[in-house]
Amino acid sequence: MATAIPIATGRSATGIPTGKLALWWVIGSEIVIFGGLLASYLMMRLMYDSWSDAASHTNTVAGAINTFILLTSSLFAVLAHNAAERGKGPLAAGYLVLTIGGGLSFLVVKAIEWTGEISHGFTITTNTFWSFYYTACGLHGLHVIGGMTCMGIIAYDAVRGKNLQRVEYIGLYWHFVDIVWIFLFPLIYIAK
Amino acid sequence: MATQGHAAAANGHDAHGHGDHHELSFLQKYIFPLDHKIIGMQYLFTGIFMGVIGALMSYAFRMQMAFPGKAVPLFGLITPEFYNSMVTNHGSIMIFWFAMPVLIAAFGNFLIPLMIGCDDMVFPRVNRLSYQIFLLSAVILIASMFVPGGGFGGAWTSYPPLSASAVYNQTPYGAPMWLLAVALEFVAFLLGGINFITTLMNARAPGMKMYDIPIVVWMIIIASILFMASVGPLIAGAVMLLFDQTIGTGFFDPVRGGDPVLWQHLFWFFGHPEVYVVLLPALGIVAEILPVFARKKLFAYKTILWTAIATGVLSFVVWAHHQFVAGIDPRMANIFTVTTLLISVPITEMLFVYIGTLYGGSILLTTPMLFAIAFIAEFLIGGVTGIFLGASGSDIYFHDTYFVLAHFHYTFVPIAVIAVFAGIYYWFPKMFGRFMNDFWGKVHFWGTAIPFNGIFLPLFYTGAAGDHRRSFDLLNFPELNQPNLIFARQFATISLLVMLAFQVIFFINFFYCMFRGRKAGANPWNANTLEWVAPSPPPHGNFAELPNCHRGPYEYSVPGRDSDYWPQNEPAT
Amino acid sequence: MMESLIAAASSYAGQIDQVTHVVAILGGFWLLLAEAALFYFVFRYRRSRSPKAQYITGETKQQMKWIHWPHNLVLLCDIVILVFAVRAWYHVKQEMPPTDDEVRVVGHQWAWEFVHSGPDGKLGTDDDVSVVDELHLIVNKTYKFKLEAADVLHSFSIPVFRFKQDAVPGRQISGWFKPTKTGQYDVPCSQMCGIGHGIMGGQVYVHTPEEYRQWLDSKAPKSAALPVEGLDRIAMNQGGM
Amino acid sequence: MIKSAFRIVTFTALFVGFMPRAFAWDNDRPAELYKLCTSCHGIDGAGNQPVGAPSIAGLPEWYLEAQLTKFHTSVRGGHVKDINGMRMRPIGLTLNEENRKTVAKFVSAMPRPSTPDTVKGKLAKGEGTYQVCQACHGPQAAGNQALNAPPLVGANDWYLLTQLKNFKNKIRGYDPAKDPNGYAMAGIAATLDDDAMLNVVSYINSFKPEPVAK
Repeated sequence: MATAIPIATGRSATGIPTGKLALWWVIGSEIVIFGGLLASYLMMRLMYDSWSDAASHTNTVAGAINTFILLTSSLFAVLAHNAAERGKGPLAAGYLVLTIGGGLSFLVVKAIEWTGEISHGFTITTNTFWSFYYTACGLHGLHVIGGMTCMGIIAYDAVRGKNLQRVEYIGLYWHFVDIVWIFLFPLIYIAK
Repeated sequence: MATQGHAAAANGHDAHGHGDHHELSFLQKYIFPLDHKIIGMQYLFTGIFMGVIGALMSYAFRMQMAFPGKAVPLFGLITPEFYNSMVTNHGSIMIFWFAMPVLIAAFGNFLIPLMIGCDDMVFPRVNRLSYQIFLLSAVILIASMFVPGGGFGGAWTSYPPLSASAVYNQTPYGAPMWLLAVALEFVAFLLGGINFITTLMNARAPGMKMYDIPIVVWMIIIASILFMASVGPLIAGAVMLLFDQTIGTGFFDPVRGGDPVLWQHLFWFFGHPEVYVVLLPALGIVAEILPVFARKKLFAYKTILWTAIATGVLSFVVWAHHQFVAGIDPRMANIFTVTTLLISVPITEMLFVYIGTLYGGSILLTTPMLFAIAFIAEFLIGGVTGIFLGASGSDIYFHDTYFVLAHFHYTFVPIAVIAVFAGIYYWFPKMFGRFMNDFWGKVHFWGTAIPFNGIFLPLFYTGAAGDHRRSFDLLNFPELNQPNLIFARQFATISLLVMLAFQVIFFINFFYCMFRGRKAGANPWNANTLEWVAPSPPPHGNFAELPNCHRGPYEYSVPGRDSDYWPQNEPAT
Repeated sequence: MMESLIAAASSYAGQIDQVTHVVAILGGFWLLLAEAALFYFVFRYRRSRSPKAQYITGETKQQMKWIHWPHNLVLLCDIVILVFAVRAWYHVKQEMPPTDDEVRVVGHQWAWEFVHSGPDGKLGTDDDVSVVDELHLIVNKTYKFKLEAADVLHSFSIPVFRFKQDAVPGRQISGWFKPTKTGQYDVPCSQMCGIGHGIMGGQVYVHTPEEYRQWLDSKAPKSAALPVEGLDRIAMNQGGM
Repeated sequence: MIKSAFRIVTFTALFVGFMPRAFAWDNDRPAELYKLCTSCHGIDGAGNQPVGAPSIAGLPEWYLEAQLTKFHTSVRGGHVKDINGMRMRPIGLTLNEENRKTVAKFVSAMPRPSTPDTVKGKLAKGEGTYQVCQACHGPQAAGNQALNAPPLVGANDWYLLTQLKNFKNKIRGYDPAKDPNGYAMAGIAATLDDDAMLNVVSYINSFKPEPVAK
């Protein structure tokens, strides 16, 4: 492919780097997607009291562990950003790998949790609460997987000291994924 | 296009690190392009192709309405499910695969970098990806009409439970494919929209301030933001509905604790801003054309901009006027009547401003100008008839009649057809370096504008007399089989045939002039905005030297100057 | 204006038509004014007559008053429309006047089921008369309807009554109407409900009380006797049950 | 070159996209009319149980026409409990007499599809019960036009069961004036209880459809 990089990419009329600006808009559009899903969930939750019975079967401990894991991994993302700011690519990559490890453990805990629930007969078609549970957590899980994939690519670059600014962007995205979970956890696990 | 300009582009760009320009292969240049103009063209041609399909569908079901039960040439006998699937897909195609790609993606891609004076989008590869996802969605949609059971037939709003279960809609494959196509299309436009917004925010030419940005760019950006802010809930809803259809969840199934009205809220929370998503770029195109051919500064630039933003914000709080009689709490209807009538205020103001622009001008009625004026004239009718539906009291009667249909076609046809034609005739010299034939353009104009009224004025009449929408045959309703109503339906259909026939002239004109038309210079209309600084057609990299911006885009007939225009890039002397 | 297109046969049809007329007059006035201004400007300031354009920015107060004043008047018209619209809406959808009788309406794919309360005037009793696609009413009596849907969304619409309400599965929606003219009118379904949507539609028969009585008598439960009583025993014997 | 390639691609796509429809226009009217039925009864006329559409292909022409006429006049599908009938009725309403004849002829010429067994009853008892049916429907359930009795062999068993119940519950054939044949059948069905219906339908299932000479 043509390798010429358009001048447009280098311009910054707002003073914010283009990549970061775009990332904020991505996060903005993601917020409305999750917002729509959670608003629907809340609306129906308030309509039907019976959902609290279904919700009492969720595994709060697993949820709490996952919250802790995600928060820790966010901390590593911050450390990675810090390292990248100082130009230490390999260190940043190391922290990113730790963050990916956090995401991975999150998914493992999630998998164990879901296995337990499915073996107890709570599948996505059981009732609307469980449909929301699997849809919302599944959508969030996809974002975790997507974030981890991007992070892997960025860590690969960062070891070679390339595109270090991206470490900050993926960190932002990871915080967003984290915050979505912070909303999901009380709404789905704690509210009984 | 754009082969001869390469050398110049390469020269101009060397200084900026564009060293290794080389000839691109056909595949690189036209199939997997990174150039915003080619991607814009891809959107334009795909959109027009889909538009033709949508128009042929309208031919099928209008023939059925006018001559029920007769075999329709090219289509055969129209069965009810075929009729429903035509109606559904006509609506979806015209809005999601014709109006949006052409108005936002095609004009946005082509115009934004040129008008803000830079060489490309900030994310060329995201741009290409967005088109490819869009193309995939279009392919899925077309394929959905040829699967067993046929295309989805539950209306473009796809209200569950009808859309949620094949037992009700009898399209086990068509419905999920339709939904998947719509969801993919949304993703494509989210990617495109992010690219547009970031490009405008960061890549403007030096010196271009907020009020120096051409209105059409503003409008496309506001539309992109509106789209981005409104589509999220519907994407979530689409996932939920897709699960309902395919794996048997019950989000919208009342038997299993779901709520069908929830979908309506999710849909219309997106659906109403969507109207403004396509309306604003069309208004922007008209705002570019009026000053050029009236040789006059746009009346109250800031008012237009701020009314557009106000309309956009208000459009988020009016959605339930689509649901007055849908089983929502009747008290809610009062609130939404207020907001709906309120939204007429900024739109009225904007249209008054457009009319005001013509005052004291020196108007040359070229083809694009005719289309632009027709846009205002027709859109006014669409706007005023909307009040019948926004006022809750009369909506009880008019809801879901042909009156609604005629109303929104009086808004969407000016938007997606008349304004698009205006834009194509106006920017054609920039796109292909040649003029379109003005005489045949005018023939096409009259052949579009007059039959258009011939189609939808009778439908206002039948709608007010009680014709309800999406019926494939009215034989069960004696009240609706009076001779005057039948005549009105036939009149509308024949007008449609005339209008479709005149579009052939456009296509011949378009493709002939693409290769054989009269050559146009860089600035054939003597316009101010930056895209006319670049050569026609602009080469890869657009400008020989990237322009700086010195003034607003509409400085026409400034007193004390010899020429009646003052390009944005010309330094003040 | 509306009545020349379609008969008005309910107590509130006139009020809804009134809203339509108010919108038509006010909206029509502004539409004509705007179109007239548009075409006058196009004609008056054509290139051949006005070769040199004026330079008007439209940013001064003096110039903007030409926009602001019409636009304030439009706002005023909006308020007038709002008052009429909300009054009609409130009367039709939010009020529930004392009613004389009840009907239950169930939307099926693709037919209306109308459950009349029968001679006793109460729903849910044995003498309910339930028919497909025929709604029988007595003129000048106020009816409360209970609207349901059996499968998908439907919309219970009686154009001559200027009345419409969607039927939502899982809900029962109540409302009222009062027919004021005898005759036979269409009851289409006006919400997409599947393949047969276009043909789904019943008739409402607005009767005088005498006619209604006749109809009700004709619907009196038929004798339960079946034509071939004897076969019962044969089957029992041969089937060995 | 590129431009003409572009043009060729566009027009080919347009042409190919609409070719199937364009050819369908030249088809004969019966096949066109049958498209009306396909969304529920299927392209092969084998029916679709979830939407309540029975197998119709290969039924005798007279029977199909009679039933279409009943749907057209709301004799069938005019009862509030007849959910599937209410779905068929609007389709019947759209067909005038000529179209009913045409489509009935077309459907009767289609090969009779095999139907899966979905109900399970006691064959021996069913055989006993079938003696009542035999008089009209024939020993092999092949039907008898003279007595207005349709063939039952090869019909969907779930459909037979539903119809028996409909007859018994006065949902079908309840009006002696409009539907005398149905009324006669209703009298028979009224004598059967749920078990007997199950048994007799299973028994009818056991018949082998005779290879019909066409």
